[in-house]
Amino acid sequence: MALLDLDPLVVAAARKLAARAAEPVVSLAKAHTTVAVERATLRLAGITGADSTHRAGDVPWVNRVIDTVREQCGLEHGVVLPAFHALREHDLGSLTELAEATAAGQIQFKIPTGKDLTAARKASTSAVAKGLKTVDRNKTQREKLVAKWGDPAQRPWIYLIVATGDIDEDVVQAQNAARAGADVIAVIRSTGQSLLDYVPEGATHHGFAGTYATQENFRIMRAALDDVSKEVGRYVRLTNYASGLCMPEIAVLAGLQRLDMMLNDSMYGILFRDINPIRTFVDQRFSRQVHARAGIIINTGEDNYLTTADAVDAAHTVTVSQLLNEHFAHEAGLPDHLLGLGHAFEINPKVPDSFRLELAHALLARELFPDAPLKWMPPTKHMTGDVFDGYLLDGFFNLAGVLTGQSILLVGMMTEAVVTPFLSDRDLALKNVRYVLNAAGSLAEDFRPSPDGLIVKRAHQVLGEAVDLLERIVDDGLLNAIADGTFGLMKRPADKGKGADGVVEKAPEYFNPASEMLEASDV
Amino acid sequence: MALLDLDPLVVAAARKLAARAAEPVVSLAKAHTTVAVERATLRLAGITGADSTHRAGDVPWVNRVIDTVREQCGLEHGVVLPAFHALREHDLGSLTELAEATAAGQIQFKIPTGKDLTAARKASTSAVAKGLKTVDRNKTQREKLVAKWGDPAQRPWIYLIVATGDIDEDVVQAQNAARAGADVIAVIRSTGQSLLDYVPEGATHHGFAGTYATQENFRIMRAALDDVSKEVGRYVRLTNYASGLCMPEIAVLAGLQRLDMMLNDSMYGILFRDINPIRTFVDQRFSRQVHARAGIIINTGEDNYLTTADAVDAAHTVTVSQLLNEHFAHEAGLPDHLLGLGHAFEINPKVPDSFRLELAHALLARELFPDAPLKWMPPTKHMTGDVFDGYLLDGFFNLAGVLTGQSILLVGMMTEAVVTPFLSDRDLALKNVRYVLNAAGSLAEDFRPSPDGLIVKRAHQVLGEAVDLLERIVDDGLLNAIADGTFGLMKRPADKGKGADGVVEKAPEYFNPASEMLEASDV
Amino acid sequence: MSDAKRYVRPYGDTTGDGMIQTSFTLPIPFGPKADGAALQLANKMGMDPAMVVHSNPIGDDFTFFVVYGSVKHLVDLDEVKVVEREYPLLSPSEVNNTLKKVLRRKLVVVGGCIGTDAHTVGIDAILNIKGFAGEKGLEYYRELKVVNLGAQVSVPELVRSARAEKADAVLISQVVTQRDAHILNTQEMSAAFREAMGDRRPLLVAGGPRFDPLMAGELGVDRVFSRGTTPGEVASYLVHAMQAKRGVAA
Amino acid sequence: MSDAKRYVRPYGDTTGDGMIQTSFTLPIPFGPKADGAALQLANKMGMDPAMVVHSNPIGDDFTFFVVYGSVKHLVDLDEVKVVEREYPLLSPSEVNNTLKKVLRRKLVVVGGCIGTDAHTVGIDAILNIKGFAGEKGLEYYRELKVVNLGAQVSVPELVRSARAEKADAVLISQVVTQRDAHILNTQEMSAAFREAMGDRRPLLVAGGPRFDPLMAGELGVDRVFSRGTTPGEVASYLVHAMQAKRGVAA
Ligand code: B12
Ligand code: B12
Ligand SMILES: Cc1ncc(COP(=O)(O)O)c(C=O)c1O
Ligand SMILES: Cc1ncc(COP(=O)(O)O)c(C=O)c1O
Repeated sequence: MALLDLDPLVVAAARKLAARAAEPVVSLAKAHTTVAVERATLRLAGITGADSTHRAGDVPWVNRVIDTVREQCGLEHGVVLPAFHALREHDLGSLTELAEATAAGQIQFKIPTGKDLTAARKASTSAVAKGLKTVDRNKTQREKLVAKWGDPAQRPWIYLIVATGDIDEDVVQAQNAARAGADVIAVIRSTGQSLLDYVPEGATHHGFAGTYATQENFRIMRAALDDVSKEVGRYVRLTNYASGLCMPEIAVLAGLQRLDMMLNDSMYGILFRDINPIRTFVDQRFSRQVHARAGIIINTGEDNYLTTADAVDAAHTVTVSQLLNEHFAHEAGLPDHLLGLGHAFEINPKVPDSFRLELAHALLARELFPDAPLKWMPPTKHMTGDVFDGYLLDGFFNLAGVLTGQSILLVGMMTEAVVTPFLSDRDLALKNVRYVLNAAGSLAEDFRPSPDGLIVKRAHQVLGEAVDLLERIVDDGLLNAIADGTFGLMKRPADKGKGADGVVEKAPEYFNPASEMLEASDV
Repeated sequence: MALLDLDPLVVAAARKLAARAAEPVVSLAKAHTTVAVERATLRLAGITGADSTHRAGDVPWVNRVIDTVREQCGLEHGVVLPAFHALREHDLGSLTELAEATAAGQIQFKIPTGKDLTAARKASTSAVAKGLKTVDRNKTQREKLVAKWGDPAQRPWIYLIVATGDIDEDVVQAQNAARAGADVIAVIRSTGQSLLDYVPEGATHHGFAGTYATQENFRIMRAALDDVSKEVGRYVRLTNYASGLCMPEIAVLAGLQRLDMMLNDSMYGILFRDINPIRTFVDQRFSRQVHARAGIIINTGEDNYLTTADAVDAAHTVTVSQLLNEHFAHEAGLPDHLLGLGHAFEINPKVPDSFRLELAHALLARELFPDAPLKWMPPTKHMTGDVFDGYLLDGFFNLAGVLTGQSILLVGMMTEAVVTPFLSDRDLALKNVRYVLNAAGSLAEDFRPSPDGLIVKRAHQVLGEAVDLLERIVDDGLLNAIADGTFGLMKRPADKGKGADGVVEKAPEYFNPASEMLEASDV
Repeated sequence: MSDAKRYVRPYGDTTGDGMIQTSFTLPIPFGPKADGAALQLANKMGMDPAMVVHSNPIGDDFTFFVVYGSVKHLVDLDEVKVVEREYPLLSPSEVNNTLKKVLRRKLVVVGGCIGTDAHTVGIDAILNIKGFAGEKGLEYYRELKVVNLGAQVSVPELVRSARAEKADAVLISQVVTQRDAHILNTQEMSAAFREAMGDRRPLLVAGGPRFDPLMAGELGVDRVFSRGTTPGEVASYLVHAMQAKRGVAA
Repeated sequence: MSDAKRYVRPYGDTTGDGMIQTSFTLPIPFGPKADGAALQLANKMGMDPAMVVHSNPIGDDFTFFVVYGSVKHLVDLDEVKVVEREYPLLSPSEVNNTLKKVLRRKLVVVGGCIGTDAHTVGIDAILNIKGFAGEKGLEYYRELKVVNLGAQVSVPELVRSARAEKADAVLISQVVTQRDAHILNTQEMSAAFREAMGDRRPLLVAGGPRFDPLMAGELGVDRVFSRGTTPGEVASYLVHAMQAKRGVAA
């Protein structure tokens, strides 16, 4: 039941504007590849492992190959043609052997032609298809396990973060959290990782304020959650981060290890990690195609805007970004039920009527995206070291979540302003959620914003401001809007930012079997 | 705006039943006096001080006089006739001198007759009138100060407890609480006091879990609150307890020292202090007449039932008791705007929909007593040593208060299950209240219980059960109902309990100028 | 258990990190100096490093603090003192049967809240049929005679009743603890029984949420029960204690 | 101040009661033994008496506790160490005028979040015009040239920029503290400047919510600012430090 009485024409207009604003960026994304997209493709084709003899520490084999290919014959044709050609030419058993030979300086990459080209296309296509089959199998396996163990009994799903930096401690905390009621576990990444232009290898134990996202860590945690899912009798989902310079690769690893949700935003890397805008848009498109194939729910990052901008002043930028994220996601093949669009409870609690304003914003998102599994983020910016105050604020956040029908509730921690969560913080936070869901879970039945009241007016106002802003973005171009600090007050020019040198314009003969198969699977 | 759609005929029927149930008890109350009523009368007539030479510690002079009068000529005629006769006979300057002479064994009391009777009547009437004039002056003074400093800016009024046991520490805490936002300060009494058959004297420093209610402590605290009222620019009200064996006397002291609210319940002493029912009903009637005269808001004690009985099972007993308290109060001359009828947030938080059930109960009270300044009591029974949990529960209590338009909010403390409140507990509790009032104070606008929903159904059910119970009480008699454990599961037979020997049937010639003047001032 | 498990430290998010939270008020005005004072206190408590993560004034003269940090202390599990239940938990019928055998009459229990304490819910939970946590109270036991004196029972009254009823066991409850009321009242009670009856005094049992079971000696009673006690535990203890008194093997 | 005020204790509801609250988790299973362990820890922290007022299991291997009690420690106010502001708070125009007189050129400030830290809100609050708590940031000061390098600046990059800009002062921010990242990064930074420039290094200022201002020495920087810092405080400090460097009396 719609409570806000939004005008369907205005809503449709907003969607159309978002599509128009996104269009030029989609074209750009289609016209380019990146080192990360190519690495992701080779990972799908089966490359694994790292060069542990390198003096800079473990360098993944895939990076050695891509870097050498790029040096020797460029990436505008894609990596698979030179790579699979070399494989056949040198009669090597696997891409990993190829990488070893590459590191030993034994390989000279080149773009094959004629029959060689046909052979390389075929070999690479069948290798990538194998990778995608694993992704498909994992999707089916997830569906089976959900059927067997069941989904959470309630909405919102309860989403909890672990962040010890050590995968083994993470496992302890994640399993305990699941036992205590968590439906989704997110393993936060080490602070530095998003700017690494490679994915670390193996089980790791020394992250800072988070644990490295590695294929092995993914495997360990998914296995641990399978164990505990069986125990608690519901399928506990696993989340990680496909953001940063390795977005496409991590998306692939998530598909290979049956992760269930991934943080994946079309602009987060640009705004909050100062990653080059073109790089980000190219990477996000590929990564979303992979997520679509894997049946992975993406979580977008609009909550972040409200940590740098004011949550009341910038409320409409959240709406605009949600509409953009929705469009980019649809374009990449993600259906509504995989769109965990983000928003957050970040209004300064000292603002009069702050709770009602939160309800207005949350309800607007709910009614704009009725079929999306919205992800509702807790207060962070206005949390202080007063952990009692914080515990209360989190309770009201939980209440806003149930009153406005949010889908995924990221559980707030009373120590938000202090430390990454203690074991006990998580336990207390879950008690908080349980109380609110049990005591007031169905209060929405009695929540009827008065038709001319503050909540309805505010929601209409925010939607109106969002439409205005979208019009301006259509006029100026999205890249310029980003350069001007429209989102989160961060100014990010299109030609600046990290990882720009990893962007490559595709040649007409560019070939990437992964892209082809993924575009084909889009609806 | 009525949200529950209560049937006015049912409500009227409930009130009529309550009046019928109360009737026999009112007759009993009119037919008796008690040692406490007589002491209260002498206090109004001006007696003060204590016999500090007595071996059992300070014994108030008024107790010495009453006890001796009772011994020598009984109390069925009231104390003033023998007392004022003796005063004139011995040519003493004041009642206090009379008391000294009594203690020294120099007085032989008797009931005067003829001219002596007339003289004693006259002298006592004028002495009591003087006392009542002080009470009246305090009422006027309160009105003046409220006009000058103002009432709280918001509803509900914020009501805070101090309970150090030491009046000097209480002052520190009360003033700080007022600065932090308290509108009403209640000084909790020492555990033992309600069973003392005298009122202690002077400033006290050694209460257990509360501070003795004494005239001097009242004066000290009211003066301290006047100071801080001026500072904060609003009149901060003072509350104490007129319950226990000295209910009428403490009511008088409250009137003499300009207290603003008093805990005063028609049955609390019976149920929770095992005080004799007749004693209590006589004492409460007189004390309420005094409160009415003094313009003091009474606070009834229905919250207590829910600490011994279950808050869901016994919800209707709260309603019944409120209706009885209302009737007894009206009968004693208290208008609706002085009826702080009590109720509480005491449902086990583990009960499904507990918060919505609380809303149902709170709204029922609100709509049954639209003009009464309802007093909304926080969770206590289900508070545990988990202070974080408790802080959250208190937040939801505050929210229920604003959603249902409660008038006086007794602020819950996170340490409820641990200690009497720390200074910091009160400060944190006020932060909690401020957040809820500021952030969600006007959310009631959006709270519209669904017409066939849980809340409306539950409220109707409780009212129905209350009417049924009242019918049974009318049939069996209120005293029998109390004896059977109807309220708070406490069984209290009419002929048992403490203080029974202090009840005296009035002689036809009984004379009490206070009662006469107070009855006259009733409307 | 391995040696490693003999010593433990508080756990924040990593084994051995020692992390704890604490909050308190100091009677000094808000400001950097106050934060420094809070840090000093935290250090004295063994927190190092300690972070004052929040402070706010309470009026002009007080400051409230929240401090997080790592305590250096080790908990030595071998040194932990607890009152272990030294008797088996019996079902009501086992209690009844054993008492019948040992005593051949009903065991008389007198109970109440002493001093000015009027919190009867706890002792009622133990004594009344209704019971606690799904277990029936002592009144339900056929072989127990329960006399519940209720609230605010004075010590002389209690001794008198215990005598009159020929009580085998006296159970008292204390909930109010401000200014150590619970301790003083209980000591007064046990002293009165010692004085009045010497060695022939009944079994004395004290209960209440803030008692430490280790305090029995100090309080002069035979056994102390704390928060969360169930009637079954108390009944089983009574059986055990009666057997011990009579020298019957358990 | 009287002598009585030299020593203070925590205040619950009575002067001198010493009451504090604490909560923590121990890696041991829930039960009476765990409560005893919590009590032992509280005692080691100086709480006596201590009450375990709440405990609950977290999974099979951990127990969470809330403990209240009285700590015996005294806080000695004379021994409290704080970094007192050793300079006057200046208005923006005072800052500008003084700098103009002392330097005859703009003072160059280079700032950023170093290491992998990307929390720019804090340093932006100090540097950007928008400012903090109603005060404008350093960019607003006419006589300051501010170069804000943003987030995740590596130490070599920072040193390079400081050199290129001829920075008088380098301001770095550290918000992430897990595994002491803030301390290690800041020490790495100050060491790099020492190595690269020796005594001619710019003024080094570190800021972030979990720094203790007493740590400047340990960190190898000239000044440390913590939570709640305002731009005016930083500007005033810079003036003071430049004057001190040039030997000008304040
Ligand atoms: C209910 C209640 C009341 C009711 C009591 C009704 C009644 N007939 O009992 C009413 C409303 C009347 C009341 C009044 C007061 N109360 Co009161 N009350 C509470 C409350 C909310 C719950 C206590 C309770 O019933 N717990 C449930 C029972 C089942 O638990 P329990 O008592 O711990 O009992 C268990 C065990 O301890 C054990 N046990 C207990 N006794 C015994 C005895 C034996 C022999 C054995 C074997 C076991 C045993 O077994 C029980 C079952 O497991 C607490 C706060 C809280 N949430 O704890 C405050 C609390 C106990 N009250 C308190 C106070 C101060 C008062 C007053 C003094 C306030 C005042 N000045 O007016 C008054 C006066 C009471 C008096 N003279 O004693 C304080 C005590 C502070 C302190 N630590 O000193 C508390 C903690 C609230 C607070 N933070 O201020 N109160
Ligand atoms: C906003 C925020 C973010 C934003 C940052 C946006 C941005 N561009 O800055 C986003 C969403 C991107 C983010 C991301 C992360 N965050 Co963050 N974040 C916060 C949050 C909510 C608020 C911080 C803030 O802005 N405070 C407001 C400013 C004004 O205060 P301040 O920084 O203290 O600054 C003041 C003073 O300290 C001082 N000051 C600060 N710096 C300097 C420098 C100088 C020279 C001077 C003089 C003064 C000074 O002056 C300022 C004004 O008074 C805190 C939680 C909280 N409530 O504190 C978590 C928090 C800081 N984040 C945390 C973490 C772990 C992360 C992540 C690493 C999580 C992850 N693994 O993904 C990521 C990655 C970030 C990274 N690589 O560093 C942790 C750090 C834990 C710890 N103690 O180690 C916190 C505490 C949350 C938590 N409990 O887990 N975060
Ligand atoms: C969309 C998105 N990606 C990633 C992150 C995490 O940051 P990092 O890229 O540093 O791992 C966040 C932050 O919460 C986010 O919202
Ligand atoms: C109506 C009423 N009177 C008095 C009291 C206080 O108890 P006591 O009579 O022990 O002071 C209460 C308890 O809160 C109460 O509700």
